[in-house]
Amino acid sequence: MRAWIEIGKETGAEEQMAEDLIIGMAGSGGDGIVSAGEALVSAAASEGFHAMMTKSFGSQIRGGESSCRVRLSIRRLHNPGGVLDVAVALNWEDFLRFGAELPVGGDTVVIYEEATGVAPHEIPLPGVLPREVFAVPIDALAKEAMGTDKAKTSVVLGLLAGWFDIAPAGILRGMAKRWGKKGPEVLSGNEKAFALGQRYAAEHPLAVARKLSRPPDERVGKQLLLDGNDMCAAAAIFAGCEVFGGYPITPSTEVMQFLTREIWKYGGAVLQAEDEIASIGVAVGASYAGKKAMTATSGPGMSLKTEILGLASLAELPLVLLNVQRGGPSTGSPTKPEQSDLFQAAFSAHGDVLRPILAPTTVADTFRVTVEAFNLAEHYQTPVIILSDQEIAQRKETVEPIEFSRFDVLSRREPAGAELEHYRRFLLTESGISPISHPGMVGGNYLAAGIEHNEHGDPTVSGKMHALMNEKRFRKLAPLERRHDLFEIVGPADAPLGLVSWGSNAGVCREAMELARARGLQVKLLVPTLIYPVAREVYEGFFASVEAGLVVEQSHQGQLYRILRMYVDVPRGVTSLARSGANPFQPAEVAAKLAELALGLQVRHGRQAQE
Amino acid sequence: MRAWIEIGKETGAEEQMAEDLIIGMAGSGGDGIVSAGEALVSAAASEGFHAMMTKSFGSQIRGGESSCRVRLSIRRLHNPGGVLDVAVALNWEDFLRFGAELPVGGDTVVIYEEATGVAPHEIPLPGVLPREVFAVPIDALAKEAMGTDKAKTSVVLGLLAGWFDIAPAGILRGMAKRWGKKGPEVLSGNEKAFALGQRYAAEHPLAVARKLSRPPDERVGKQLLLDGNDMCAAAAIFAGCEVFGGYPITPSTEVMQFLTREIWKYGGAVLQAEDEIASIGVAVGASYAGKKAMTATSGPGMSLKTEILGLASLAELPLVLLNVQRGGPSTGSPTKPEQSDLFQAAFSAHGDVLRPILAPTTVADTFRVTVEAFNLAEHYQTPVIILSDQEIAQRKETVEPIEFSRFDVLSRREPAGAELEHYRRFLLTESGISPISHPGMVGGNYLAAGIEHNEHGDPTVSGKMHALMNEKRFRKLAPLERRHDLFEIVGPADAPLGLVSWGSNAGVCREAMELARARGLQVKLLVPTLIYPVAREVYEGFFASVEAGLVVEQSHQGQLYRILRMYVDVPRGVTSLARSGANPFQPAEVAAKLAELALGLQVRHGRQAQE
Amino acid sequence: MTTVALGPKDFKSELKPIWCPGCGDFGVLQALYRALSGIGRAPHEIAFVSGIGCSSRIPGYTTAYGFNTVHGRALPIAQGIKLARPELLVLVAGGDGDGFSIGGGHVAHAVRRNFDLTYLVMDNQIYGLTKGQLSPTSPHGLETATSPYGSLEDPVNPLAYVLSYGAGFVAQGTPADMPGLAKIVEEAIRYPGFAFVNIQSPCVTYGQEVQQMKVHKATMKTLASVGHDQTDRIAAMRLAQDYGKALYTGVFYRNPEPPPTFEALVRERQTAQGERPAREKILDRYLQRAT
Amino acid sequence: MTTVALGPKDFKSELKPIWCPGCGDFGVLQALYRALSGIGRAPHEIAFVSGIGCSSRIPGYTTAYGFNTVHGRALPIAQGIKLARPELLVLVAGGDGDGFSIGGGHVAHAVRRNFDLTYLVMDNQIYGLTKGQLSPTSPHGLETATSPYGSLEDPVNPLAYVLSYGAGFVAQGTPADMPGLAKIVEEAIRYPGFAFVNIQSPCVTYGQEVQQMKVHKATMKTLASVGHDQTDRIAAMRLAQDYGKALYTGVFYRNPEPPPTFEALVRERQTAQGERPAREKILDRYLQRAT
Ligand SMILES: Cc1ncc(C[n+]2csc(CCOP(=O)(O)OP(=O)(O)O)c2C)c(N)n1
Ligand SMILES: Cc1ncc(C[n+]2csc(CCOP(=O)(O)OP(=O)(O)O)c2C)c(N)n1
Ligand code: SF4
Ligand code: SF4
Ligand SMILES: [Mg+2]
Ligand SMILES: [Mg+2]
Repeated sequence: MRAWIEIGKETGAEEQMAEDLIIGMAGSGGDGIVSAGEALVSAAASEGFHAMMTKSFGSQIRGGESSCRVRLSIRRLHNPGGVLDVAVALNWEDFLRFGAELPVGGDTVVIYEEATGVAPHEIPLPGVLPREVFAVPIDALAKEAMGTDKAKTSVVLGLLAGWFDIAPAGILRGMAKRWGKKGPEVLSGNEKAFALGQRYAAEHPLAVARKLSRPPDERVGKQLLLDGNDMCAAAAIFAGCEVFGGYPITPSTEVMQFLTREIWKYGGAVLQAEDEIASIGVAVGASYAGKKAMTATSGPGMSLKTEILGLASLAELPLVLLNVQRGGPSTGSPTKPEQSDLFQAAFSAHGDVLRPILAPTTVADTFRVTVEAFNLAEHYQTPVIILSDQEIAQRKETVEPIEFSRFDVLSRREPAGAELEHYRRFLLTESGISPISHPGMVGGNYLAAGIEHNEHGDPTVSGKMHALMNEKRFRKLAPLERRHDLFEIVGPADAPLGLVSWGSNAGVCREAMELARARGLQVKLLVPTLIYPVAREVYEGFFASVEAGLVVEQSHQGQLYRILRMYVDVPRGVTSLARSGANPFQPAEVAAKLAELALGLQVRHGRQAQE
Repeated sequence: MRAWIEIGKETGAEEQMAEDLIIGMAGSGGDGIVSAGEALVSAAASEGFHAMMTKSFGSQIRGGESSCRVRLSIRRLHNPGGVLDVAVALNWEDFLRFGAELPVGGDTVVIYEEATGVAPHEIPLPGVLPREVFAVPIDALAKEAMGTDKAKTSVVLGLLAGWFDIAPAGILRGMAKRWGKKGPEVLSGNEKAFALGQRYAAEHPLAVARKLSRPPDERVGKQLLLDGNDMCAAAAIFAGCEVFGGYPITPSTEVMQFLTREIWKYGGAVLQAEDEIASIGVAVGASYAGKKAMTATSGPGMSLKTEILGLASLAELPLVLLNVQRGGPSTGSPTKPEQSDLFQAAFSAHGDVLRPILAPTTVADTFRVTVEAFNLAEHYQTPVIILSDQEIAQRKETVEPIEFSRFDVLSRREPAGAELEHYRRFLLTESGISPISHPGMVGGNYLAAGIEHNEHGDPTVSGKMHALMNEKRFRKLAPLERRHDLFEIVGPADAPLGLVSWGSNAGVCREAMELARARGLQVKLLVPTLIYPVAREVYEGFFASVEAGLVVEQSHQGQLYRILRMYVDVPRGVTSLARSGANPFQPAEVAAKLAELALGLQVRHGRQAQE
Repeated sequence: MTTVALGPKDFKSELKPIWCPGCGDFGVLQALYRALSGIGRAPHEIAFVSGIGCSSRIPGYTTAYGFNTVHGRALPIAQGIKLARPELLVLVAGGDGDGFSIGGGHVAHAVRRNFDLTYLVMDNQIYGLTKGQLSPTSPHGLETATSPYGSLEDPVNPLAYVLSYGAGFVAQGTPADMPGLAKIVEEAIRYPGFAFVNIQSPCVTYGQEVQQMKVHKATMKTLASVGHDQTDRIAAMRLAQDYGKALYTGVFYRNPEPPPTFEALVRERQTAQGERPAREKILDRYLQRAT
Repeated sequence: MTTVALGPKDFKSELKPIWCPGCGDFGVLQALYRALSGIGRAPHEIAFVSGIGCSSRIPGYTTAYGFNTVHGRALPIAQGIKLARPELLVLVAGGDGDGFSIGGGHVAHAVRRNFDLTYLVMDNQIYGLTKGQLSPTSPHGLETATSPYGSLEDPVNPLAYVLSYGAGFVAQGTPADMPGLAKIVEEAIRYPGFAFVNIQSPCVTYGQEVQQMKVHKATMKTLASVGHDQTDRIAAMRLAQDYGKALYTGVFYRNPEPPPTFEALVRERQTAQGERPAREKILDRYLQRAT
């Protein structure tokens, strides 16, 4: 939640303290705008700010447009925010290409390259004329500092540090680290550029100065800063993953890249396979051999993995599959986030299949969710899908140090003693879980297969046995629906307004809810970690008080909303708020919808709104 | 619907006339039990009976158990029926392997091989002792006729013709055709075996003789007899299919086998590809090139085709994809029917995708559905999935001659004239349908792609354009939901009891409804041809009067029921009646459930049942 | 089939390539424009199919009908096009990963079916589009984003593979010699059957030092200059073994007696079936006559 | 790794094969039992992976750990097993369709990674399980259920392909000489690296006349009898060209200096990384220190 605290009245100075600042920057590939964002966010993180950064690119590999959005706050952040507080445009063409991803409002401080030749009152922003607009000779200042335009990034950092007091010490430390390696000239040139930027800011003060409030000292130097893909890979190692089968695909490749650097140290291995079918094959083979295994991909790869995913379900093999969702269908929009692979995750394999789907909501959350995914996979002997998305996967976020001792790491239940005497791999137990052996284990020998089998694993054409085995495979997952800990409910239990959201959009809804409650609306929010199977009980409990509400997600069809309807009697007043990817929801927008719903309720009830 | 008409009382003779007869036979692979069934059914078909035959095998290629079920009637048939009227067991081991597929009741006439050494009162049927049981020396009679046991099939045919008066002339004609080629000895040996069978029957009359009523003369020689796969392939040719890309898989392979015999004559071609991915690739390529194209497969192949299926949706290419469902998941039960690939058909591709799904209910219906599939594909420029199943695909059925003139054959809308001047392949029209060109057409040049595109087909990363294109791709299919002609509703419009069923199970429900109505229940039945998208309006209209009911299908999860809930407020009293494949529903069973529901309604309403 | 006089520019579309400045694929594109202008088929008679990758963007930069399909599946889709409309000129292009990793299973079958297709692989020994991972042609030991300590496997040899699949035309080129490449591509297009050109197309952003244009210029050697006989398959096989070591350009093998193409056999079969029956006859054989 | 004295019967499971009487796969199974009894690894130390097809049923008929996976994917799954537990003996089996049609894309990569796997293909030149359709090794012109007027394409040559992929061990056998086949299979298992055996295993139900046991017995010729040198890759290539014409049995090629296996390189890499850190250290590098 954002707030400008007007302190000018008290101090007499025309100055606001900002608790939260959103900066959006765009330029062309060579401009280093993304490095500027990275420098900013890591400086801020080291000084104890909560920070978050998302990047967005055009389709070029090099050159082309690129942008980033940095959000800094003294409070915990849930999403990269809506309208920018500060916009930096190295050129307008590139900036405008990002449209709704970099929204500018009347309060936005706009900083742009003077050399574009655009006059401050003519900046090409459709429908808005911000009050504070600065045409800065960024290029010229860089040349002044270094002789070339290479130091533009440092000028921008200087401007931001100067105007908003953002972590100048941290930025300088970062510059020393980054440029120090390239020799003293490069470093001093950049330092000079930074100083020129600061000076420019000092000489051109904002009409209403805005300084970023500082976080408490005890936070300094204690935070992690990383993205969702790295977090997922790290969590996989923590959870005991020993084999990863992968094939590169944007935006999931970094998971493989992390693991192929690290996993060997832990006795594991990565195999980059020839395609996604082979990569899930490698993981399934490793799991059959008794090791924890994982594969990761995005939409097109998911589609290819479908067949072997079904095999893993039928052969009851543990497996973790990460899908970092991007814009679909088909090749779609590979660099943009979307939440439109949920239907596929739940229903892609042929036949009657049930496999758990989990979704993280933030980078920090990705750790918990990944460990949980391995635990579920191993405990229930099933593939588990983690549905992340491009935003969580590739955005950098500050994370509190993880208390590893809080996490249990489970392993599969192996047969022992008498169980191995006449071992039946698919024993029809009450829980539906049968002890699982692996090659190398004396007495555990059995035939695994994609063909329907009897308790021993031998192929059968019996319809009766098929029904029993289907029933077993569903029965074993039934306890999942009572895992209340995999759902977070925020807000008053008896609220008549309800929000449901998942994945990266949950963070938007958290803030939307806070906005709405600040305006006096009685709202609560349900964020599922377990997306599928649908935990009826949890939703029915949540919906019990709800008369109107929204299921908010980034897909054309509103896929979670539809899936909920399959199993839950969703109240009529609860509708789907959904749209295609890369058209992000803003907290204020969701809050406004809630206000509308509240009004509707008042009309319906024919009485005054509650405070 | 079955009925033994007691005519004994009038004529004084202990004899019943059967309007409908269900014969189940089982033996081991070499016994020719399936040929016997085929001979029977084609003889009956040529004499004007409505006839239906299903086969079922074990997993062996040769040898192993095999069985068939033949149903003959003077009335139109909707399903292969439940409890057998006549059971023929060449040995008990094999017969029993088919369990619920060959159910025997107290009224079943049981005929079995005497050489099994089992006494008639000791036949190993669990929980039932049929009143009429005959141990016949089938093997011995065959040897008497031919010197070898090769003529067992003919003995069985003789027995059936003798006892039940089934089309003896037709059977003899068939034998002449089949054995005539092998020389006069073989033919006369089989004829003799047939005669011995007839004689045996004459010498061992049934306690209550049962003769099959004869169909009206005008039906003689006028029927087609074929299975669903052949029907589908024939319909594809009629609809103008010119390219078929395939890869063998049970139980869909016969479609490719038919086409590879026939399609060349019509200027088309079949390519057996290296796998299912390539086979759908071939079809998509052909469609892009402007020809009507098709691919066919079963579950595992569907899973592999997922990615390119998504490409066809995004690139808006017409395509017909047949999935002959078998038991899943994974390799599952390849020779058994199931209706468990519906979720996959609707939701397998990543991203937001909508493609129509059609399902035939009988062999005859397969013609209409296949032509419709091509029409929808071409008109809406979309892949269309036909969900058949092993039962429809491989059962033989009598079909009335098709009135071809009743079928429209549509083609895609190509651009012409001014449209080609600044051709925009993905023009955002009101209907959502844009004229489609193909290579070779002057001025129609464009880039097709799996990447999201603008109206010209050029790649775009714009979230706004992505939303517009998603919207277009869904909008164009919206009219489908108003295609009332793709739904059949039988029964009184105001019935409080409702049945919904699809695919091969619809036939069971038709008969169930008739049974229930004969018992005075007020029931109606909805059979959708269009399974997805869900036509809300149609279902809401149907459900308006319904207080209780069933959605009947052959899958563990009750997939249609769940999909209906996604889009329709299904009345609470309507529940799912669903179970795994190869455990077929019986009409009587469904009727009994309806009776229960009716009772429940009465209790609920606190008043007497309606007549 | 129309034959028209066209220049390279007639094949250039308005779409601006998004390749990195200096990418080898620019040169390939130029060579292709030039080759096509020598062929004389109008853009609308050409279907140009690709998979996914930097290189697979190429159809969009031509005025032909383009189909930028999915990763690794260009060949099956191209075969479908050719089967449907044998009169078209069908070109296929993609990267080393597209063609020999995910798409590797389709190559042998495209070759043995022998459709008249021209398959251009822009082999940069890296995954360009996904930013620098191991490709199937990356040499053993190469350090990439997915092999930070060096790759553990031997590379694929596209030339040797396609030769052993029995292809009738196998060649190699590099944009470092653009006119030479244009000639090779033109010859490949003219070959009546499946033709494969491996193009060593440098990735300036993620590629190895030794795979850059400058090095190519210094090291490339035409097959003619080593006295190679294009009709000698065994010799071609032997020279192909040097893939990754020497950079030979030119035609490794050209079948002097091209066998009939798949589409020709299809046409023959269609003709052999005689006159086209009415579609309404299709069910006749299923009629259960009573006589 | 335990070494125990085991007889062929120790590898025979209770499951009764459902192959057609007379199917060549029975002989393959016998040969395998015999080969395994010569190896001395206990059944529980063996993982036996297959795809789908008549031939792919084979793991179920042994007492080893079996994995009858999906059509065409046995090799990747086997590689996963070997990567996870290099100490296991991993066998892979399947049909010609499974291995060279749908699974064809995986073969080259399995070969070039060089896991220590033994891959047995029961090549009957037909799709048995689906009842007699064209297979990739079916000869040109063959009439099958899907080629009623004869096939239009040239067959795959498994021997030549695998040799050109660079495999260290390539052999061929037939159950018509069961003891000979057993020996070849045993040698393949003993080869430390990827080993491929093409087994001409007749399909009595849908196979061609010329591919039956009787004909094999009459025409097979050992490679030794034609004076072939197993270490001569070029000669092996030449002889492999006769696939489909002559029935050679024995070892076409055995690399006299087997290179390190993939699993050995993996082990090396793991060791090179030094002592295993605590898993809790995994996020340390992301700490934003203030100094
Ligand atoms: C099914 C699928 N898997 C993975 C990807 C991601 N991907 C896109 S291009 C590519 C490889 C690019 O390498 P190459 O084919 O050599 O082409 P280049 O970019 O080097 O020209 C990959 C892995 C994808 N788009 N689809
Ligand atoms: C994905 C998939 N496609 C197709 C099939 C059907 N299918 C099963 S086995 C087989 C081919 C069998 O031929 P081959 O591999 O040569 O084995 P054989 O039966 O001849 O031993 C096919 C096409 C399948 N099970 N899965
Ligand atoms: S990444 Fe490499 S292959 Fe891709 S455009 Fe850039 S230079 Fe070319
Ligand atoms: S069909 Fe052929 S391969 Fe299959 S079991 Fe029978 S003989 Fe063997
Ligand atoms: Mg490449
Ligand atoms: Mg075979």
